[in-house]
Amino acid sequence: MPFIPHTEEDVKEMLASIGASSIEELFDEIPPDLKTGALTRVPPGMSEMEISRLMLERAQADGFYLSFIGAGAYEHHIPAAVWQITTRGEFYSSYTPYQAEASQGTLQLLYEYQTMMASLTGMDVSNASLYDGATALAEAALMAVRQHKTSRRILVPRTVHPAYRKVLHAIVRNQDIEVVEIPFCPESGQVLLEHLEPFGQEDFAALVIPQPNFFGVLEQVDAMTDWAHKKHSSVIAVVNPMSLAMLVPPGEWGAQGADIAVGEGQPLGIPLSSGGPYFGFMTCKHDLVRQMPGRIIGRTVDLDNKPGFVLTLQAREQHIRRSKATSNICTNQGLMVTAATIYMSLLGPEGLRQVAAQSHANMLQLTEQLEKLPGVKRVYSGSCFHEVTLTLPGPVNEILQALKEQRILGGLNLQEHYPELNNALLVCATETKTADDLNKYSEMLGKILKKYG
Amino acid sequence: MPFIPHTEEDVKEMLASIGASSIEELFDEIPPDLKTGALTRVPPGMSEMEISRLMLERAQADGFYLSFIGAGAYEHHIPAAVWQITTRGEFYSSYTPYQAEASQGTLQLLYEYQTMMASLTGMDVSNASLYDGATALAEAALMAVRQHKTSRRILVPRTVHPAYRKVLHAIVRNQDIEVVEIPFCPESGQVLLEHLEPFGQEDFAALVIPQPNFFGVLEQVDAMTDWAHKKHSSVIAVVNPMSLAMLVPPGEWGAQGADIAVGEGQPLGIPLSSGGPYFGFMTCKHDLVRQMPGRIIGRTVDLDNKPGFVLTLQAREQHIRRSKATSNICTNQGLMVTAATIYMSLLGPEGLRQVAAQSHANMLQLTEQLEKLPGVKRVYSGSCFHEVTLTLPGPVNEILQALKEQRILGGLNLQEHYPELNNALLVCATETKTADDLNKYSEMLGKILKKYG
Amino acid sequence: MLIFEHSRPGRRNRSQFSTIKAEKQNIPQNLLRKSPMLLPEASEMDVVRHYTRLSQKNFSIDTEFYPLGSCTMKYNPRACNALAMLPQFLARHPLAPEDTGQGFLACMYELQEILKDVTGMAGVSLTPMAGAQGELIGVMMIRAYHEARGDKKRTEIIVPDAAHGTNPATAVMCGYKVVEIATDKEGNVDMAALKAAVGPQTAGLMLTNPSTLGVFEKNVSEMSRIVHDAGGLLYYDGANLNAVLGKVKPGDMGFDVIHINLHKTFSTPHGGGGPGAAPVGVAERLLPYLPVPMVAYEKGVYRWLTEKDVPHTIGRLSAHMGNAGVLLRAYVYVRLLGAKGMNRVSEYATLNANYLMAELSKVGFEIAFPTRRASHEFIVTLKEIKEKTGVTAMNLAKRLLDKGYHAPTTYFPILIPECLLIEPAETESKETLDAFAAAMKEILVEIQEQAEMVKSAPHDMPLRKLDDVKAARELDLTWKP
Amino acid sequence: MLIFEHSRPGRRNRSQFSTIKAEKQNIPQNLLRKSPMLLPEASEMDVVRHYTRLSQKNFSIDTEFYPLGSCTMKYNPRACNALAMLPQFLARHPLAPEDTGQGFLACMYELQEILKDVTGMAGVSLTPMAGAQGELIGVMMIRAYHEARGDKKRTEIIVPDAAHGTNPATAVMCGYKVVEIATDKEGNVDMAALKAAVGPQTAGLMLTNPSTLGVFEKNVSEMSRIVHDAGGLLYYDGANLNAVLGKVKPGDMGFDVIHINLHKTFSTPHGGGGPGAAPVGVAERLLPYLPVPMVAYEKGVYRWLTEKDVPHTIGRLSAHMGNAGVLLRAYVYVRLLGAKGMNRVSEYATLNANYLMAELSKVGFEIAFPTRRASHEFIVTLKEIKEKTGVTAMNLAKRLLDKGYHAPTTYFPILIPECLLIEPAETESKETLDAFAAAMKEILVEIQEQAEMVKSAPHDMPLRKLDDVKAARELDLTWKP
Ligand SMILES: Cc1ncc(COP(=O)(O)O)c(C=O)c1O
Ligand SMILES: Cc1ncc(COP(=O)(O)O)c(C=O)c1O
Repeated sequence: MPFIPHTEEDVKEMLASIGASSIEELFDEIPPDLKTGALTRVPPGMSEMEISRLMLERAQADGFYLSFIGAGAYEHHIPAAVWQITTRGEFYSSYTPYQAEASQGTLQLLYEYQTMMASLTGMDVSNASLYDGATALAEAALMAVRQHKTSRRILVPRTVHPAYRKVLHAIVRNQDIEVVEIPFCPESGQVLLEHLEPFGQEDFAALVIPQPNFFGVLEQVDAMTDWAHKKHSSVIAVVNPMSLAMLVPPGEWGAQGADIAVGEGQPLGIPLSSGGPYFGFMTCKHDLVRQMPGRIIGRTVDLDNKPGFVLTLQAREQHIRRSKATSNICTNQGLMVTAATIYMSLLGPEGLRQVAAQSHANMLQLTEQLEKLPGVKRVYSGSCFHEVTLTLPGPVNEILQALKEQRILGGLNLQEHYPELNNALLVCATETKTADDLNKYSEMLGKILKKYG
Repeated sequence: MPFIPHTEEDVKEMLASIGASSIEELFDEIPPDLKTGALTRVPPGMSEMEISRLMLERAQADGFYLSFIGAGAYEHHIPAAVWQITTRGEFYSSYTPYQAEASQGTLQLLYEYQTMMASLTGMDVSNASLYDGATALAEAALMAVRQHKTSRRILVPRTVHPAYRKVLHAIVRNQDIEVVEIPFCPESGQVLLEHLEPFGQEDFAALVIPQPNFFGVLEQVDAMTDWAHKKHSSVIAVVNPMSLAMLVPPGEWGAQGADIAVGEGQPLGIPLSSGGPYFGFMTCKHDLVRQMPGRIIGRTVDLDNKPGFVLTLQAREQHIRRSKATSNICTNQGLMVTAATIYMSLLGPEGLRQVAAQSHANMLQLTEQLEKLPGVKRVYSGSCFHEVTLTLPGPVNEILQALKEQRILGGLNLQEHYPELNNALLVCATETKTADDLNKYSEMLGKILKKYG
Repeated sequence: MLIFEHSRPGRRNRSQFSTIKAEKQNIPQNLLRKSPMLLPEASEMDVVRHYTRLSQKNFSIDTEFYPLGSCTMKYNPRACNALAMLPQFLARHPLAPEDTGQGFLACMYELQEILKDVTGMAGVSLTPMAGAQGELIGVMMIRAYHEARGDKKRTEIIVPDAAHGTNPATAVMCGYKVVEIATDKEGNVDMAALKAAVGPQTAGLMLTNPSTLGVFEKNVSEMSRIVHDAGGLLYYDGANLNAVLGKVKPGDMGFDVIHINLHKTFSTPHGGGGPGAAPVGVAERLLPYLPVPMVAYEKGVYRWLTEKDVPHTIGRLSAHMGNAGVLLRAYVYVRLLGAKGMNRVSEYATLNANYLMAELSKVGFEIAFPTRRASHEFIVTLKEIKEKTGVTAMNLAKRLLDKGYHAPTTYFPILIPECLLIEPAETESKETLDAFAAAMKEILVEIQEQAEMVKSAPHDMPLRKLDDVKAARELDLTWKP
Repeated sequence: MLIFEHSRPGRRNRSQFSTIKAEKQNIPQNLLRKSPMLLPEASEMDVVRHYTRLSQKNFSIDTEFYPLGSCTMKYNPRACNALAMLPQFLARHPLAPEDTGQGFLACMYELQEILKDVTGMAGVSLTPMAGAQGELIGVMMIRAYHEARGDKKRTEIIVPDAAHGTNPATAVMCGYKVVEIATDKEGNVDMAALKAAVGPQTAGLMLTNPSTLGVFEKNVSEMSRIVHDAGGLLYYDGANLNAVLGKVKPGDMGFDVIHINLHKTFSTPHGGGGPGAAPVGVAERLLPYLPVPMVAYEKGVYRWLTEKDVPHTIGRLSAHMGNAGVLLRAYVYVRLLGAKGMNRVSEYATLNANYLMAELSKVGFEIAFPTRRASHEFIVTLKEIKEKTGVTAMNLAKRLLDKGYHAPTTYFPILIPECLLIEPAETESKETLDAFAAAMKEILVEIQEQAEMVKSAPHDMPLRKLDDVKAARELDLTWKP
């Protein structure tokens, strides 16, 4: 029996101690008519050798591609040390650090993580993770509504990641919160004050500001922040943490800074792996800390006054406050945060800055090369970080298919999410792309586009 | 500077403490004419990201094959736990356990390893590894000569792995030791007493007995062992440790058992990786322990009488005995032995027996299928473990080439090592081969052989 | 020492730096970051050494017995980790076309099918990223169901007082009022209380079975009838599925929706706080509302089911498909076990729990429900001990750390005073349970002979008892240089 | 507890068992094993837990500063491990055709070329599996050279008394007589002794430079001339190459043959005792004797050079090509560093050694060669301290363990009484060196104030001082049930 150590003799002795004659007898409190459990559609067990072979074959069938897809999940180089340490049994197989004295490793790491994320986003405090960027946005909206007390309206630009908006909607809908979508400028790809103004007539709890936005474009965050604050509403920043190595952090937006910053932590050392596990981060201003969902670690001392770390402010959480908790979240994404902390430590401020700068430069270089192809143009005039929206001179899906045959994933077709965007492609280049890679892409695309010339 | 932590300020302070004005000055005792070091053919440094990409591309270019090559290095399934634990920093990055109190992890593991290997081979004691199977044989020969005192002749059947014989020859030659090669029976593929007899007229220090031999054939180890002992010579067993889960261990050969057992440890959890690192094992009878080369770990107690482990019998070794040491070996293959110990623990006696039995059964099954092909025959009548020698009805290299195009590595051409063996192929099947694999091989070979039909 | 204290201005970890200088830059000056980032400037070795040493300060399954009730701390097979981390799986972008991920999607599809069998449900979606999100999604489906029928007066969710905190918290996140009902002396839901609570306002009942009291709800069929008769739906919190895996299928007990904590029953790692994965399964009538994406298999090809395929879906609860890597680990686990292995999980988990309960009882501990069978966990209460000696459940928990055992869950469920919820899990051997029982017995003697020593435990850990109150009062949540 | 003590008869780790029963069997009864194997019967978890916990009992580079002289304990980059363990590299059979391993062979070829540059030698073979085997191979080539010229009267190898034990042991394994020569007061080879030792019987001289005394042999050119004039060859023990990497090339110093410990200078891991890799480099005249296989690059294709290509080769010293996986790690390391990075290694290793020497001297320790520069290591002698207090180098070493530092090398080189050979390596930071110096200073105070306490160290390790004498006298080398 895989992973069950009992010998026949053990079982006999144990049953004798219990005073039962068989293991089955231990289930005698279950009404017999409910015992219908036999599994009929679970295949027979495999040996580790067999499943290894199967998984290897499946992985090889999936293979590798030269990918220029971003759209919320980004390919970055992950130092080998990150996952070699993260998967050490002591991190990998431990539980949430309820017993502080037996969990100082995880607790101290999380405290370090909180420090790094607070600094990266320019905020005061951080929690120890949420599920992903999208749910973090939803939690932030709930926080803002709790904080605002009178309004249950959240303003969300259409430049926010479409999946995030869907998740936000799905989660807050049940609490009678109204999500209002704000249009954007079709030239710059940004939300301008003129787009906001009409929505500011009525009270709202928060304005969400994405930076960079879904089109890769940088929003005018200062103006937007100040506008919302003037209306006595909160500002929720949705940011790519990698971009913050180059960009003004949310804590410094406008006159007072955003109130809450959330985002997808994946760019910080987490593999793409088909979408997860990633982690959502959340930082905020100090006065919001008691509204924050999720675990928070604090530094304290032991009986001998030696410094140590514990879970703190647990009174916000479901296991203490139950129906009055700030959120229902319990298990979060601890191991991902472990990896992210090691990732940020290995890169340091200068390393992170270089990754961001090289990604940005690669995006500019690629855009330049692609724009030389007939019929390829940038859609928006706003500056970009490492992603850009282009129009192609033909049907995007067809062109992507042709690229895929060359083992290139050319980007994301935007039409599905923005029906008004015809033949628009969202393309990303991170630091992982070499000059050869960029050339390969532009040459291949050039060849393919001949057909549409 | 990769892996150098010094800041400019550090350097300044350190030079000041030393009283030097530059780092270069620290090299001022090197005669200037010798300072010619600048490296001109070492390429510029790469980032981890760049070298990762390069290595990945090279690895993918090499790819995977369905391999039926054995010949001293065997593909077995390695449980995932083996290398995840072996590469933990505490094993991976520690030194030889000279400071026992700070190395109990490695020391205890090695003591456990010694216990397992002694039991597996049926011998009394084990060292903590030698470089590989071939050098272990050479060390065993040196041991036997030291023990015998009068003769410097070693009898080595031609059924011993050709590379082992080469290594043996290269190493012992300089000590005026004569290596005498013994022929074998061309029908059974074994060394028979009649082949030994002529070489027994003169004194010899040891007879080497391979089990299974290079052709995959099982030798008549009892008779050979007793024959050598009757001549007051030692018996050196060269064994595949995996086969010992099925076969009589060297310690039980003949009336008294072999005196020394050596072999290649690779089958016990070590990846093939183009030939190394593997490890040589060596076990022997108790009275030979002081002749043994390499590290040996002993159990003892500390000042409080708590049990613990130390390197022992160091007086045999070069760092104490210098020119009178039993061998010059110092660094050995510790990490490989770590993996092997975990491997053996995970499989246990029954698991190891199953791997051996399944390998053996697969070899029989494959042989049966291949022998159905016209012109394919077993060369030798002796029983085999998991490798078999076959003749093909055409030139082996050409046929292997055709198989390779189907991503099958069909085995080893024996002609290079045994010029008298025309069109002979050494084929191995371990437990890793499924029925489908065996079918694929026999079908493909069948198709290819049509040409020679 | 904190990682920041290993930092020196100007220290560089060059191998992570680009060898080419990024030339092009086109970001407006006012958007460029000027303030420094408080990240360590450390060498690779210092980082590796720091986090390797930190890791050694943790208890974990790979190093200690961890009988943490309700958490199912079982062994996480190393093969699951290795195979989920195959480079192609790690490299795959979530938005990559489906035909570049047929291998991966095959695993996901098969896992969906397996979970249908395991739960006895008609449909499964893999997206929830943890138990609490599974609950949220489950209750959202209940709500969607009532709303679709125009049944808008159902405003309450019934939750037993023994329930995990996520249950009431979830109900509130879904806009429901929580009605708590009591537990009877035998550890079952008080049927009178249930009957009193149920009505036309009842949207549903959330139930954990076996409950967090470590016993099987004997009246579950009756409860199901009562709630269904009132028009409510039944939610099954599958956190304790390990206790009945392959014995009982929640679908057969009349449940309409279930979440399964794969990070418990399917042994994906807890990772010091996650990630988890908690697929939801539903009965026929909730099928239209399952969250997307799901995987379909049609004409030999795997593809995602999206809003187009499931028009009444409650939507998306994750930016992508949920915790794919966790699901891969669970998939490998279930394939290793197979149908028979899965069956045995609950048998041996139950055997271990009942054995340890018997042994601890013999040693002199008070069992909370001594007349009941333990499910895969059981409760010891120190109520009397505390009254006599002042030693609390938490004191005993800390003393266990000294003896090399992780503490059981303490003070949950909240209705049992001074409780320890003990779940040994099937992967532990009799020797380990015996050694644990012996340690518990030692502590019992210590409580009698040196209560003060026990009260000030731990003593043999690197740190002594930590001051929670100070932590909450003088908040120190980030390091300041 | 030993792994065998976790064993129970009949316990099975099923996931490692075949799911199909092996039916066929055809082994003669008399060859079938009947006796049991003493391997543990344990669950996967027990094995993982046991070895994870064992590992935590080790000091290692990843957890502690390890200033072990002559061993070059530097940081082993994790990327080297990850990339050498790419699945295709691990799966490749050593006898697989060359065209299925062009990627692997490219790395090996480039490493050969890089090592030629580093050593200033004309040819390199990668096969030696550790330093001692490199030495053996080197001396075998010297012997082959003399023999090829019919020069059979050369029966001696000269070795300085400071040499590592492998040097004399190797010479003897090659059938030579060892002639030891003395060291002068400054730590150089005594030139008079050398001159007296050299003659027509001299096959060669084995020299470590910088020597194991931590200093550069000033007269190396002169020594080279003397030996060469007498018809002998010069062997360079490259164990200390880290001290002069990119500064001095042994080939330029007149050496005929060298081995390079990649597990020192090229930072492949020591693995608790290996594996290493120690390629040999040779000057022009020894090229014909290099061991096979080597890698050639011809017309865009990599191939093995074998006995056919190198007819005068001393042959094979390994069943296959040597420690390929270690060579891959070294290759990745050198590519990460590049030419400049390699240069800096010796600079910062030397800086660290001289700094620590200066600091320890200031603290009050006696330096063995105070007038000399340290190479990448240096010697502290406790001769006086021992005379005054009875505290030995070994006592101090053990006390360092208590303070969280691995001990330096003790009692080597043997000619310096009560010595500690200290090599900090370039990967350690100034803070670590300062902390180490502070710990050493503390111990100095302890020696003065509580000598007995120091003599009975360690005190804070899981075990106290172990009884070596008992271990050797009452041999217990295997566990008995
Ligand atoms: C009974 C029960 N329900 C729900 C949960 C919540 O699951 P998760 O932590 O995965 O969100 C838990 C987890 O501890 C639990 O024990
Ligand atoms: C100076 C010197 N020479 C030779 C050797 C032997 O090298 P290896 O241990 O790799 O055989 C060592 C290793 O400690 C050494 O320090």
